[in-house]
Amino acid sequence: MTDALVSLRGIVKHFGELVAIHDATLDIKPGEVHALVGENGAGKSTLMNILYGLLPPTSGAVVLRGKPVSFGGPAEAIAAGIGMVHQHFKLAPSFTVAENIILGAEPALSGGRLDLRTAERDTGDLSQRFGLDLDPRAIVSTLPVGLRQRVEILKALYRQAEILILDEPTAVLTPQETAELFITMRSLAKSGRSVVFITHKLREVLAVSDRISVMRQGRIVSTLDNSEVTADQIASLMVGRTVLLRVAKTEAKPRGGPTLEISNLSVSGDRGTPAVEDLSLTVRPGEIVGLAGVQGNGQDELVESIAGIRRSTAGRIAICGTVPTVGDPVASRRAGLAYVPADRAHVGLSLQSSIWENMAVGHLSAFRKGPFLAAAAARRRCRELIKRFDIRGAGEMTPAGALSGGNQQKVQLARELTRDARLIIAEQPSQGVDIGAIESIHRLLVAMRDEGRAVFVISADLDELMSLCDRLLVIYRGRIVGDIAAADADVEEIGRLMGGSNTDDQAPTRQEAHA
Amino acid sequence: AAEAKMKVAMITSESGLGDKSFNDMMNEGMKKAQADLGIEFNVIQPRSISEFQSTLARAAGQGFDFIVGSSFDMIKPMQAVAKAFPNQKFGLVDVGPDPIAPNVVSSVTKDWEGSFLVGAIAAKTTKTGTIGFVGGKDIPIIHRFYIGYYYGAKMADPKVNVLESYSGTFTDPAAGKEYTLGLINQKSDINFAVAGATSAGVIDAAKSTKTFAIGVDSDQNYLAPGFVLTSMMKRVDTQAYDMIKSVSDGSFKGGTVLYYGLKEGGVAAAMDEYNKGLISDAVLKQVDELKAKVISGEIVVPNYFDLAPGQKEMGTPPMATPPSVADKK
Amino acid sequence: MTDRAAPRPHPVLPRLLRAVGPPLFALVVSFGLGGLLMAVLGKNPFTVYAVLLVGSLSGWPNLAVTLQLTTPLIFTGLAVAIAFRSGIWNIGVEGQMLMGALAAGIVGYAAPLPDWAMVPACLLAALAGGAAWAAIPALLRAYIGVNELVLCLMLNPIALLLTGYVSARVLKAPGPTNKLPDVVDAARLANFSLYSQLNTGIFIALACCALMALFNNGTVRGFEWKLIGLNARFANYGGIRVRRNVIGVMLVSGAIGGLAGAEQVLGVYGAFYDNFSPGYGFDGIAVAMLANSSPIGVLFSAFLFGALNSGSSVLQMELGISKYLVQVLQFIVVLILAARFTFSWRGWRRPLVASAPAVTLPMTLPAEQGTTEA
Amino acid sequence: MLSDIAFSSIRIATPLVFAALGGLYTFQAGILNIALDGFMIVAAFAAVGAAFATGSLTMGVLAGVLASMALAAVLALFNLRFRAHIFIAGIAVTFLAYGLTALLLKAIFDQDGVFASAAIPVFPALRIPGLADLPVLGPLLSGHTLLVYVAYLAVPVVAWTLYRTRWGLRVRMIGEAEDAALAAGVNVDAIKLQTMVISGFFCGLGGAYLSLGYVSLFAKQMTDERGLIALAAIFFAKGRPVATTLVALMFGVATALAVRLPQITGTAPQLLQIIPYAATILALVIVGIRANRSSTQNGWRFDT
Ligand SMILES: Nc1ncnc2c1ncn2[C@@H]1O[C@H](COP(=O)(O)OP(=O)(O)OP(=O)(O)O)[C@@H](O)[C@H]1O
Ligand SMILES: Nc1ncnc2c1ncn2[C@@H]1O[C@H](COP(=O)(O)OP(=O)(O)OP(=O)(O)O)[C@@H](O)[C@H]1O
Ligand SMILES: [Mg+2]
Ligand SMILES: [Mg+2]
Repeated sequence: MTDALVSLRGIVKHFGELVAIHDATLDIKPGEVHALVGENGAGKSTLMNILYGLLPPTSGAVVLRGKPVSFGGPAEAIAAGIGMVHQHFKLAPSFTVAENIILGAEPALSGGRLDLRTAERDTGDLSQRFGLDLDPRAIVSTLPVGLRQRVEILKALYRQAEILILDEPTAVLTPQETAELFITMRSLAKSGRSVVFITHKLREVLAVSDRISVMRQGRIVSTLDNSEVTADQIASLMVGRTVLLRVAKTEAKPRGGPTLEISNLSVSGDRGTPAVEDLSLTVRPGEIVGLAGVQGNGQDELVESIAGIRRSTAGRIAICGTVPTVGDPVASRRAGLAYVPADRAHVGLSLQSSIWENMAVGHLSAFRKGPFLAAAAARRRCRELIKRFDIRGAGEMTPAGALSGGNQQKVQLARELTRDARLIIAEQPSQGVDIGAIESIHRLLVAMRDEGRAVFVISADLDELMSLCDRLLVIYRGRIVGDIAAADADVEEIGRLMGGSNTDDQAPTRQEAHA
Repeated sequence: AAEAKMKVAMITSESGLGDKSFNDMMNEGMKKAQADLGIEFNVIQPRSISEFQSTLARAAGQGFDFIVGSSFDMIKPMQAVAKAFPNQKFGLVDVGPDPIAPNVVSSVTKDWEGSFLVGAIAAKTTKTGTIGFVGGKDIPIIHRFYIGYYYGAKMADPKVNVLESYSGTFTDPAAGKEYTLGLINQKSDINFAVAGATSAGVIDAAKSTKTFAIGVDSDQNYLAPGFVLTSMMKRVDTQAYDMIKSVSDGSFKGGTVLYYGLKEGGVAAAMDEYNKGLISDAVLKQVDELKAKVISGEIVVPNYFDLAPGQKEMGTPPMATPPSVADKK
Repeated sequence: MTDRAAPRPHPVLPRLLRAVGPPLFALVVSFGLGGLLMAVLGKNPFTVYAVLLVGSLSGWPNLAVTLQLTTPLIFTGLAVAIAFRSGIWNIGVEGQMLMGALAAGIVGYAAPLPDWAMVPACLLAALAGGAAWAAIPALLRAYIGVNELVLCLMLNPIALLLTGYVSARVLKAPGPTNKLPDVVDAARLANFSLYSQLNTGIFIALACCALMALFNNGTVRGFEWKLIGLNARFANYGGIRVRRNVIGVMLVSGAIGGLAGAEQVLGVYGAFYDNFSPGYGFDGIAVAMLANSSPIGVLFSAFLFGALNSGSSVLQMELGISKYLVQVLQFIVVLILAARFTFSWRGWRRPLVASAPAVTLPMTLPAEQGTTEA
Repeated sequence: MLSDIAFSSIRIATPLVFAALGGLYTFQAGILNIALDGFMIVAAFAAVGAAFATGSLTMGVLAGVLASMALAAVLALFNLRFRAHIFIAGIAVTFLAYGLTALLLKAIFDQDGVFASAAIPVFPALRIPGLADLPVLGPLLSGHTLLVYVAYLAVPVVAWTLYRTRWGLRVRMIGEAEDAALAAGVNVDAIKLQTMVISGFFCGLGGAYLSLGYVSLFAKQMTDERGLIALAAIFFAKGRPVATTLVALMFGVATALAVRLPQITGTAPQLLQIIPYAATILALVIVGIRANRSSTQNGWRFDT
């Protein structure tokens, strides 16, 4: 292709004996939003890391504006006009937005003096120009995920990126945030830049992209125009079979007293400010309750205090009728909790440890022979779970860090969902998981429900919540502001509640995004 | 001599060479013997007391004609090794009065007598009526210097005020200087340094405050000409030399203990071009009288090791023990 | 499923090379550098190395000395390794050793016990002494969050001064040195040879290594302690009691440090001597790091240190070489062994995408452990 | 008495301040630099050597600084290029430095422990005109040697480079989020190397001060673990320049007290010499308790 801004030609990438990318070829045209989809472990991130110079390809060529290039590192890729926003943000939390954006390309006065005023003005202007309003002086750690992502995007734009790679940017965004991101992506495309957009949410693919490339087993199996495909077609291209995009489940039959009962709970956040205030809720056996809310309204603090990772300042938490010691994870677990955290990199997994070790934690009593650890048994069980949860590209000895994002998520799920726990709390359960896997995860959660366990799901993805849950709670500023049966839930209303009643945001449609 | 050179092994204490004290002095003795008697010698520096015995034993296996060490802590190891190698000649300098083994000659340095001498000089020379003492670690050997110094000072001038302090290190000149300045700030204008390498800091302090320091063990007058009043020389070098000589001329007698005091010239106050005129002749005269009395036995300078715990007075003529001694013992 | 290339089983030789190669290479390089230095100082490197080798290894006397000097380093190295494996910066082993030694020294001469009970009592006292001293940083770290590294830096000199005070002013044995009275014969660990104070303590050291290896790889606690080192947040989330376990780690580490003291007092000196340690605690840090915190590795690196120290005195005896030359050589070896030569001299660049690290040590500043989420 | 204590506190703290300023840069860049003592000892040696040979203090200080920076570069090479763990590499470099200086002391000056000579120039005490006449402060602030003033005047400069320059921003960001800096295309290794060499520079001044300003002589291991104290001060103050300096000063005051108390109290020296360390721990605990109050984490504090 001559009109390609950048093209990847016959890229191959080996990790030891594992072949992650198999002769992949991809063309990115100027001014297009190019969606890249595929199962977990298909090779999307790896392929983009190669384009961004983070990984050297084993073989194959990157051709930029007709000239073959090979990047020694991100610096060179950046210089060539390529920017990337990773699955895990790369920001310095205790620094300001401006400082993070200008890092590496700082404006300076004579004598190397840092010119913060210019920096803040420029970043301010930039964010205005692309409609990503941000306070340049805000400390990153105080920002909700959506805004942190804007910082990442602005970082790339600040360096005049012609090609912007977004690796699963919407995984943790609320519908509002997603909508805003899409508008940004379109305006970038209109200004002649190219956007590569990795996602697992087909509706988003159709909503925002011009062309769609599907990866499977390290190959680009096909590249199509948005207009000529439907979600189901893409799905079957990815997985090689047709998948149900909605969860099939029966009416919930809650029975017995509440498994999780929270009354008048107050929790304060990292900086001592109240995050959850006088909050009460119950989850009963045999129902799936969803917690909807804009990121940063106290969800994290709420869940952490249930799990005993954070101390509550007031109120009562009861799991299976017992009240675990405040701030004691072991107590919460003993009371019968299984918990899938959102931050798998730092809380949910030990990336340096092997998969079997990651899976043994929390089940140690099962693998305990007196003081000794029955490692063989733990490995055997791990192998079974790897099969059962279809965790790809790894054996039980592989370090968890070597897994693809989605497969890491599956490791957490496999570990927690197999605890014989009465209460299951899942934060962003399908975060970074491909549609095939989402389907099975949802089926699993529904099965758990039908066994009479209580399931509590926290997700930024309204669609997921609405299709999965029996009951929806809406949290705003640390309080429950809505309790709706999923059956008669309506996006507009929930959106309004999430925004503190006065917003009218809603999930984007194709027209809006393109407008 | 035509026959093979005599080989000597010198084993330092754990503080090793560079202590500006008995180890270095012994080393001097070696060099002298090398020059005069044409011996060969190797210096061995164990890292800790725990290596004394193994070092001695290995040296005994190496076929040295003579193995000489120093430090009280080497007594027990040397006894063990000497027993195992009855034909090996050993020497141990600067230790106690008790014989060590049939094949070991040992020596006692009466450094308390030397300290007595410089104490007297200090007391006679001070303008402020206050003199000081900077020890290294708070250990008995150092106390032995202090008691002698104190006794000499009081003997020369009962009203003189003697300040005692310990820097807690033998290797940190800066600390030595800091402690000395502390004393000087309390009016002391002459400070006796008994602190290994730390002493260098004491002398440095004298230089920078235009007061006097008194060196120890070797002649340290040259370190700061005009500011080192004198040095209490402890002739460990002659001790080592004499022992080697006895071996080379066949007069070596194991099991004997040699004494090196004022009488034997084993200790002395160094006088050379560097401290010429710092001490007035009048003072020198009075000090020489005291020295004579010590040699004649009229004055018995107390040895710290002989003082009983809490002993009220010491030596002849009697004198009250300094308060710090009683609780230390 | 990303398919795998046809599995090509590695032939044995390359794999062997990969295992033995780097350390071997390191030794060669460092001895090369050392040789250069000697040549500059006018010594013949080859004779020096020959003497070093003979003087540390050949013949029972030399070997006995080497083993004597190895023993305390096994204890201290092990103590440090235990802590590092759990991401705890216990560089206070020197102080813990002193306290263990003092405890053993006191019980050893003062306890009115039947002979058979003396040694066990002293060892227990040493364990307690070391653990007690380690408890200070452990508790302050666990309950107040004071950085343990700073605490250890302060507590080492304090331990030295305190034990110095006790042996100079409180329990001093009459005589010219600051030491406690000799321990009773029943409390002594038997020596084997005139040539060294090598004593039965070495068997205790070996036992500790074996136990620790078993503990690390075989027990649930060992598993939990490793996990705490790799990701404390995850361990805490997973229901491992981090605070309780970290205190445990520190106490065990300190206790073993205390044993190092007991071995010196009961086996080598026969009494507590003020300031007896030439820095075994600090050497222990290097030993543990070279061993990559593995108990078996500690055996080897401790032996390397012991051999170099033992060879040192022979070099001084036979060639009149200064001990500092040997010290320099010793730490060139450490430096080179610590280096992870990629053998690819082109790549200045680090691996950019995280893969499992080769070292299980606290890689981050203690100040930064677990505070990296964006 | 009091003003004397204050005066000597300033003097005692000076080498700590120099070492600490050096350690600050590496600390801020996320490097645990344990080799400050090693840097200082080579500097102390080189400084005395050069000053003795040339009779010039300038040459002495220059030589000290260069030697220290060279050693720092070696450490950086092993840590950054050969990926040796910084901590063990630091320990090795330090003991290498102790050994080498002792060797050279013998080889060059034929001395085993101490090299002192009347030929070594001495930094004169400076009487600062305006300052000296101040009522209370005059006697404490005036009359120090040049390097003392350099040390304390360097503090704001260091703070400026870290917080006001482009380079300083990169250093601090590397310390907090190395991956972010890498992804932003910052040459992390280059900057780490620079911080290491700069700590070499300040430790060089510290060593030169020890051997030419504090005293005028070299003694093997004369740094006496001042580098470790400095490191402790840095951690204590979480790398903030002014706070770090204050901690160093606190240590200086405590030491000055410990030096003067024996004549007053007659207590055993060992117990008095504990004071500076004990005081530091006490201060740490007080600060820690304060910080704990504000923390909402459960049981274990991950962030100290
Ligand atoms: N550093 C690594 N070492 C070894 N294997 C790796 C490494 N990084 C990725 N892989 C493997 O390469 C394959 C592709 O991983 P990649 O992260 O590109 O998948 P992905 O398409 O991004 O999946 P996801 O949608 O879950 O993010 C996976 O099998 C993964 O296990
Ligand atoms: N799902 C569960 N329901 C009830 N009890 C449980 C459950 N899972 C674990 N436990 C119990 O809770 C305790 C802690 O479980 P876990 O296995 O995580 O910790 P452990 O390592 O066995 O014990 P510890 O954390 O005290 O070392 C164990 O005693 C176990 O019996
Ligand atoms: Mg990915
Ligand atoms: Mg557990």
